[in-house]
Amino acid sequence: MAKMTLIDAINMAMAHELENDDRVVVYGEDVGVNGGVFRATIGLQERFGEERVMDTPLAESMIAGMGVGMAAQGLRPVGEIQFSGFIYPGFDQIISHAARLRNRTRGRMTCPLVIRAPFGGGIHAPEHHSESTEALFAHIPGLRTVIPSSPQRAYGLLLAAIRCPDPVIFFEPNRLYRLTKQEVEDNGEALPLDVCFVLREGTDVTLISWAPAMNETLKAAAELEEEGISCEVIDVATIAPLDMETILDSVAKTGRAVIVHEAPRNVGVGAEIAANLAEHGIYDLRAPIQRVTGYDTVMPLAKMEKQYLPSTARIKDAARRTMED
Amino acid sequence: MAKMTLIDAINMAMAHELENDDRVVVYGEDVGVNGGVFRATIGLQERFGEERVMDTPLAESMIAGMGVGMAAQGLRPVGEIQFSGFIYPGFDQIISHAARLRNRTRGRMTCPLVIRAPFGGGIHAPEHHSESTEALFAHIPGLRTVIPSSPQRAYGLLLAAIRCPDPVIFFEPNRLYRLTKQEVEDNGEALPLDVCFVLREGTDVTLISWAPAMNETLKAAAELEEEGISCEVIDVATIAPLDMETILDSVAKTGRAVIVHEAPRNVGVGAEIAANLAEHGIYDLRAPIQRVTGYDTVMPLAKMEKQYLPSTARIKDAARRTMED
Amino acid sequence: MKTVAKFEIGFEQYLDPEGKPTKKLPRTANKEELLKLYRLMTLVRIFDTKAIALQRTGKLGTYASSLGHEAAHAAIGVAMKEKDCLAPMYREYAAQIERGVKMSEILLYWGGDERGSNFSGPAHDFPWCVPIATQYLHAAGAAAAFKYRKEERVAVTVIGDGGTSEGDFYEAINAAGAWQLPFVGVVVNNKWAISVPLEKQTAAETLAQKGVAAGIECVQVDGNDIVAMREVMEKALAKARAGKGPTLIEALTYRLHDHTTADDASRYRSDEEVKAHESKEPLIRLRKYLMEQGWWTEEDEEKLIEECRAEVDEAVSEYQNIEPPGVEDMFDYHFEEITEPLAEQREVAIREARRNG
Amino acid sequence: MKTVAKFEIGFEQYLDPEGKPTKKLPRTANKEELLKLYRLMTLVRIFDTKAIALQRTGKLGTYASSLGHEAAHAAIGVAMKEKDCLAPMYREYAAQIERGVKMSEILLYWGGDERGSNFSGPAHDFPWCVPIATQYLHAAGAAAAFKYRKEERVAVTVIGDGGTSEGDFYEAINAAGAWQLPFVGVVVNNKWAISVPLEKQTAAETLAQKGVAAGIECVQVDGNDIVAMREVMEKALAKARAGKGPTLIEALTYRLHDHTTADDASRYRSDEEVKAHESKEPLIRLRKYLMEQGWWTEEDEEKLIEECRAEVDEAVSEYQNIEPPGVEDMFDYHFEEITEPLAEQREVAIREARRNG
Ligand SMILES: Cc1ncc(C[n+]2csc(CCOP(=O)(O)OP(=O)(O)O)c2C)c(N)n1
Ligand SMILES: Cc1ncc(C[n+]2csc(CCOP(=O)(O)OP(=O)(O)O)c2C)c(N)n1
Ligand SMILES: [Mg+2]
Ligand SMILES: [Mg+2]
Repeated sequence: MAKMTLIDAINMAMAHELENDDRVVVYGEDVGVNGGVFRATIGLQERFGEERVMDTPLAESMIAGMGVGMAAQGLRPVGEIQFSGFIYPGFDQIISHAARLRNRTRGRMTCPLVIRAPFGGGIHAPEHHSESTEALFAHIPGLRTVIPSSPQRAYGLLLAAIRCPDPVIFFEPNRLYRLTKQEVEDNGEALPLDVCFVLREGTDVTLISWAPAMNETLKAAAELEEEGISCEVIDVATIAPLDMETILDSVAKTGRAVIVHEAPRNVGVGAEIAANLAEHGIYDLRAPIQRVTGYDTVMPLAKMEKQYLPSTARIKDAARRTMED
Repeated sequence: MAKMTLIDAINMAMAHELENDDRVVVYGEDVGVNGGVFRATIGLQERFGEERVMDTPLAESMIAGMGVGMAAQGLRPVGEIQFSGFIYPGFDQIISHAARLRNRTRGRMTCPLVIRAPFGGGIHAPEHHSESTEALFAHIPGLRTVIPSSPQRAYGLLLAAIRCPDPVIFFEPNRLYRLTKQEVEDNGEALPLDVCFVLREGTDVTLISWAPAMNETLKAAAELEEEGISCEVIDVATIAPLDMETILDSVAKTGRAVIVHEAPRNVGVGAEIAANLAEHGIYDLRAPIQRVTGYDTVMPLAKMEKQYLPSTARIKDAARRTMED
Repeated sequence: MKTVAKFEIGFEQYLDPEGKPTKKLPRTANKEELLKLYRLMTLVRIFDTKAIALQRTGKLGTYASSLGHEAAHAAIGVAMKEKDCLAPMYREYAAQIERGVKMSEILLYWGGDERGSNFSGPAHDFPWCVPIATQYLHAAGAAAAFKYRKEERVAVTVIGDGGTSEGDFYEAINAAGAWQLPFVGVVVNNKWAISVPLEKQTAAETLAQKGVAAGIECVQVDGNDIVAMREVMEKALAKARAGKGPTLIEALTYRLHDHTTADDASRYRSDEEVKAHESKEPLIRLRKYLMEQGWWTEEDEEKLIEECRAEVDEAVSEYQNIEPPGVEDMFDYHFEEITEPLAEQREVAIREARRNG
Repeated sequence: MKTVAKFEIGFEQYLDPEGKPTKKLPRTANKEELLKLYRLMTLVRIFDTKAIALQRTGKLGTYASSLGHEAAHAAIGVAMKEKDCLAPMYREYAAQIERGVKMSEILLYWGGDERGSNFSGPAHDFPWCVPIATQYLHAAGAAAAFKYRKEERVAVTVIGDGGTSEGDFYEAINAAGAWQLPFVGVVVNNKWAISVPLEKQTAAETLAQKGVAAGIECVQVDGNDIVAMREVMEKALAKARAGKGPTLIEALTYRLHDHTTADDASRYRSDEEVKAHESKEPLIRLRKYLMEQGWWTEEDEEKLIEECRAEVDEAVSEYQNIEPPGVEDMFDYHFEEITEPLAEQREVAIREARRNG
């Protein structure tokens, strides 16, 4: 078993599917010779040819819309949007078609399309390169939204996304692309697309997070442990459909919940989780729910991004607040 | 004072601003001679000329993007998207530019743009003509989202939106366009853009709603009264920024909350309200919060839309459930 | 200044509005084929009248008429092979009927029932597409799939004059050109986009020339002349099938009815304008030609109309007798397997439906 | 087939790569103007080198070089009037500097500080625009505002070869045509969109011809020939200012550097290709011409380089001495008046910032 980074695992998952399923094609801006601006697709064109790993013209609505067309005609297209902040021109095709084709035709046509995009902040990139947009997709009926935060989960979830008979928005936290290495076996084993991951067991408070913020959340849990606060940590990962059962079970045990995400707070996915806890777990809650999120501001340029992102300190504060009540 | 419908009030507000502010222009698909497909702009081109009330080519990104350009250069453009389900191609311009221009230039440039669109279900329209999309906009920093649900509020809020120095998404519940009449004075008085409206006072449970669902919500309140359940009814109307104070005050009084909206539940605006109640009002809550919403399905075609939309019966059930605990 | 590129837009016509040949007709314009087309066009026209009547009497939702467009649509239908793929907009009934879609299914769709899009036409044909211009990208994607699998299949798509202002239209033809896809894009220029006339839509003299932007072949055709329309379609399809690249076809026609039954065109265009176009509509000219050839008589006409009426009536009663869908239909087609949260909501909706009887 | 429309794309050039006139130069190509342009182009090139060095040493974020594009950009800057409006993409520094944007502000922006976009250029100029092609619609909107107010002002916008594949580009030129707006769209064709070469971007032989789709005037120009580039810009601006409609200009040039400092072009294009273009770059040819005329010497060159270096160094130290923004800056420019929820978050952020020192 090889130790590898999250981006290596992404690459390995695509290679695995290209190898084993003729219907799989990888396409997008600069995914060919260049291997993508982050090198997620590196070596794939060389190995599988230009017909299966295709550079496209610069047009995101085209990437999404042609993806719908290819998927409806039996391919398993894996499209790349260069950064999640450039997915918006493709929004209409995703919401009006990818997410609806099966329902619209009562199952006659389907749309097994994956759209991958690097996601989130923290890499000092230029404007529009650091967006956290999961809430916009989680609200759309008919769509799955997935964000892995470790090499193993990246591999297993991407396999699952490509094999999924329905459309999947697959965001990759670019801040974690090369942060750590983990052993990942190229065994072709997919992970389920609708179950959260309990990364750490604990008894006092449940920390619920996903995407790059998992990094700070896990750090906070480790540091809080030293203070005597025992944290259960959940990586939501499969943002939609949302596995509330795992979250409710955990909060039933701990009685406290801190939700952490990078996206703006207002009408974020954190709100949905908090709402569910309030609806179904209210009698378990021993303290008000805490949300530690990005501010309701535009993602700032590099100089200020550290101040925007939920820090380990803010997460720890929130956890401590739940212990006060 | 004249009694008029909601759509008449919309028309009157635009006429008032066209009359009093040279910078105001109205533009969109079919807004000229045809007066818009619902007739919201009827008579405006005749009265103010083709230069101020302009038919555009069929392109929503263009409507949004040129709106940004016009607004940045000192106009007060009021663009119409023919139905809210066709706003998605303009999404990138709205999120990446309209909402960001002021922040991006640190106040050097601004974007006093209004985008109006008929909104919501219940009129047996064709596919894509009945969407409730407020959550997608409420999540965007730098944007205001407003949905009136009475002729008076339509007039006052649209005046405010047009005069607002920042971009406003203004959704008009087409099911209410001609449902009832109300006295509306053409007095040029705008309503505030960040305060909810308490439409009915009560003591047992707070019903929180907006947009066309206000209709069923008010009906439910009246019928529950007869059962001896006293409802306070809030029309959120200014969806973003959200006036939680009014809502929290009400729930502090009643101890119970039912949130009603037509949009899909998952990561809807109802989630944000519920999350806030759980965070800041948890010790006031005497029963779990209830959400009565559209299902997490694609808005169905006409034959099934009645079964999709939150009914008075479902709202009453939810209110009764809060009384059981 | 040196000239570095030159373009010409050709215009194709075989039958003038009087049904007189303007040049020698092509092989496909034989008796059998023309009669088949005439029957199809007549059927669709009678269907159209009936659908409007159903809407007026509350038995159908908003309906988009195809009155005046029959030749353009019929030619698309007959020129395509079953294995080709159609990505329509919303009013190309003649093309769809020719490809096997039932009239009752068309009514079902406009009656507000998704089951209409689970139609009897080729399973690989796309459903009606309301978000203007998006279907062009689906066709480009389909064409890419055919090319990838080395199948001799062509993706055909249709858009209106108004639709050519949308970004998706251009992105699709540009991609079709860049990848030399087996793609045929038809622009049905009926002069109006609801109330917006062509002059307000673009400064381009022709819509065919929009293909120049994509570097693809483009041609304008008299879309009311079924002979020309079919010929141009056949050529474009043959070219695409042979791997020689995409074509953009502008078909000139006129929308004789309101935009949809929710529209009232008298608000924005003159009776005279409509009248002037009535004489150029496609059925008249084909009938004149057929009669001139001695291939068609008044009796044939009457008989055909009766047959078509009967066929349409049958479709209507089929439509009206279809059992209404169950509320679970709203949930069951979002994912191959229903998700947990959706399954819970499905239960609620079923309970609700029972309560309301 | 009858021909119903014809188009020709012209190509403009005055100075060949050797700096030899290919025809009589226009009036604007006088000594004073050409020296001004040469200075501007030299300044920008030295700035560019410095910016890349700053990035390499961690003193600047990702930076998009303008190496090789100087003539196209400079011509845009000098041809425009102050009252005209520029909607740039992200690398047209020469145009912006000519319009008053400070080099320190350019560095501020790429250094990750929004205050760079609150620049000293005309307050009505748009900021840098990262979402490809969107700026074309802003320019069309600006032009509509000018036309509406009957001002003699022109909106100018710039896009790359890759950008011409985006829907917004077409929607903008189509609207500019339909409304005959005072709009000049420049396509700076530098042959590459990051790693995607022009041939993969489109089948169109020229990018100028994309204007045919919009029914607007379009022309191709040698974008490394400052004389031609300026002349074509001046003509388009004069036409637009006179209310005679928009123009699309394709400027042929070449991206000599990596796409940005985050890119490594050696991964996808050959040294030979780059070399072949180095000899055609814009400064060499203008310098040759100026020297040929006796308007420029080696000493002038050395002196200019020194002056420019000093100016750039000053800009760099200005950039490095700007106080970092306060965290409240993140909140204070979203609305004219901060909203209640945002004001609360602002307090949290300020507390956080204090805690972290
Ligand atoms: C993206 C989008 N915007 C707006 C509409 C509303 N709409 C429906 S049809 C139509 C006009 C279409 O005109 P054209 O493309 O010429 O086709 P025609 O109906 O004339 O055949 C409009 C604006 C829509 N369906 N989709
Ligand atoms: C909508 C959008 N998609 C993708 C990107 C990422 N991106 C930045 S520059 C670029 C290539 C642009 O090429 P071109 O238009 O030729 O301009 P050039 O950089 O060569 O001057 C891409 C794909 C973006 N900024 N915006
Ligand atoms: Mg039309
Ligand atoms: Mg380029």
